[in-house]
Amino acid sequence: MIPRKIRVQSENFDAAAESAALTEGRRDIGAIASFIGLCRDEAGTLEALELEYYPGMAEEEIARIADEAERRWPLLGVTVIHRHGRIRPGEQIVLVLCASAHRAAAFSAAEFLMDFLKSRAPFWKKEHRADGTQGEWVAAKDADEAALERWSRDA
Amino acid sequence: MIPRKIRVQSENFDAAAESAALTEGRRDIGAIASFIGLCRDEAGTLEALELEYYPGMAEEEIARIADEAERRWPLLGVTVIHRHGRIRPGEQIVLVLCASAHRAAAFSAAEFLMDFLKSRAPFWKKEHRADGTQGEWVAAKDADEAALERWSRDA
Amino acid sequence: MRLVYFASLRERIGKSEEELDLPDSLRTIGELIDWLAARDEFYAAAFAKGIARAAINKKHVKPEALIAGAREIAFFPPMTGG
Amino acid sequence: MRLVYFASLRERIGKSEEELDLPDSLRTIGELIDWLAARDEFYAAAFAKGIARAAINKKHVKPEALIAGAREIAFFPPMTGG
Repeated sequence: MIPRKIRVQSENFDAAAESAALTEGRRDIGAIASFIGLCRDEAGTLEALELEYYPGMAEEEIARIADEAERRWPLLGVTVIHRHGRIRPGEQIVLVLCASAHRAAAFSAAEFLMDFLKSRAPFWKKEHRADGTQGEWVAAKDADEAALERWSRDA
Repeated sequence: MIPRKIRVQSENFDAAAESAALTEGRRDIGAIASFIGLCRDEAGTLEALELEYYPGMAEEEIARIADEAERRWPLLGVTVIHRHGRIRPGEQIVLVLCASAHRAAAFSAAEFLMDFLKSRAPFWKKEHRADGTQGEWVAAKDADEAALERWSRDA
Repeated sequence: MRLVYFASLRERIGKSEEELDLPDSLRTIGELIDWLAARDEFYAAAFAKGIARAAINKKHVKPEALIAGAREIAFFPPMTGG
Repeated sequence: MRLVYFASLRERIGKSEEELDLPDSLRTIGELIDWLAARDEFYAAAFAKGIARAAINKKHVKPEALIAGAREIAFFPPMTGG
């Protein structure tokens, strides 16, 4: 069992503290690939995003994705934190950290986790517009579904 | 011109502060991919790495690699910090941060930068062994040279 | 059966969860979707265009999945996390 | 010409830099390597097995690169940064 931390929370997260926790006391980790997803203001039109999620399933589904990443790459640690609730432009939404002995595994696992989080973890984003009009639910992108394809080719 | 920071230094770096500097006041960044390379202890056999570099050329070559990354992907910020001198197991060696609106560009650029730093930036690692014997210069890996191939296919 | 709804489906149906007695004749998720969509115009709107995805007991399932043994069935649009 | 050496080449040659008058007949990096390797056993060891990489004025060059106009020529083994 490698160190694994999965959290779904409304509070912000401290990427540096999470990274430090992953490497604390370790001398076998040679590579940490990380990803932070942030809320963009869409050229000033966005006031905030409201992130809805499926409690219970979100954590379980992220764990299933992390299980698969650990099967595919020799990881030494995985952290995934995904926020829910109201998030304003410039704020952090999601953090993925993957530690490994070498960089290729760390990078691939981090990209894999992000690709599957996007299209498989039960989160939905609703826009609140800066002009006060009713926002829309963000539509899923074909490109995100297509991003999953490459991993099935690799499998 | 996007924000770019390139440093070659003996001092340690603060990845969180660098990441915060990259996103400070920005609301157009949706993705930050980062990579930290650390010194491994090679199952306890390594006392330290000594990193030698070519002053002047190291900074220039990293800048040329960053130029190429900026040509290939729509980046919103790039930070590269590479340490030299004596580095002990568990310590940080290199940091790459790539900011973009979307994750694919950020991830690809970070991997591209790391692949080219490994084989093109003028740094050389010498091992100091834990048992006191004379250490060897770390040999370049064929896998690192091969990692560059995929980028020329994409070009 | 406990049914839960999220995001645009929740808004169209007007509730986030409900307990419903399902006819024994319903075997699959696809059949359940057709049955729900026939209830009224709000359910019909929620399940229109075939965008609904489903989970049984908090695991993704396909329309042909059997609902026998389910404790909780969830319906939601394509996910947009990350 | 200012020549600089790094890592294992520096150790084998026993110095990190030197100024050398090069014969006018030397045109390329490859010819310069052969000329240096013929100086003594230490240079020969440094340039053995063809591992030496070169830079002119702090830019990577290939063995066929011309040395005319160079201010500084560097020799070093394959790089192991990152």
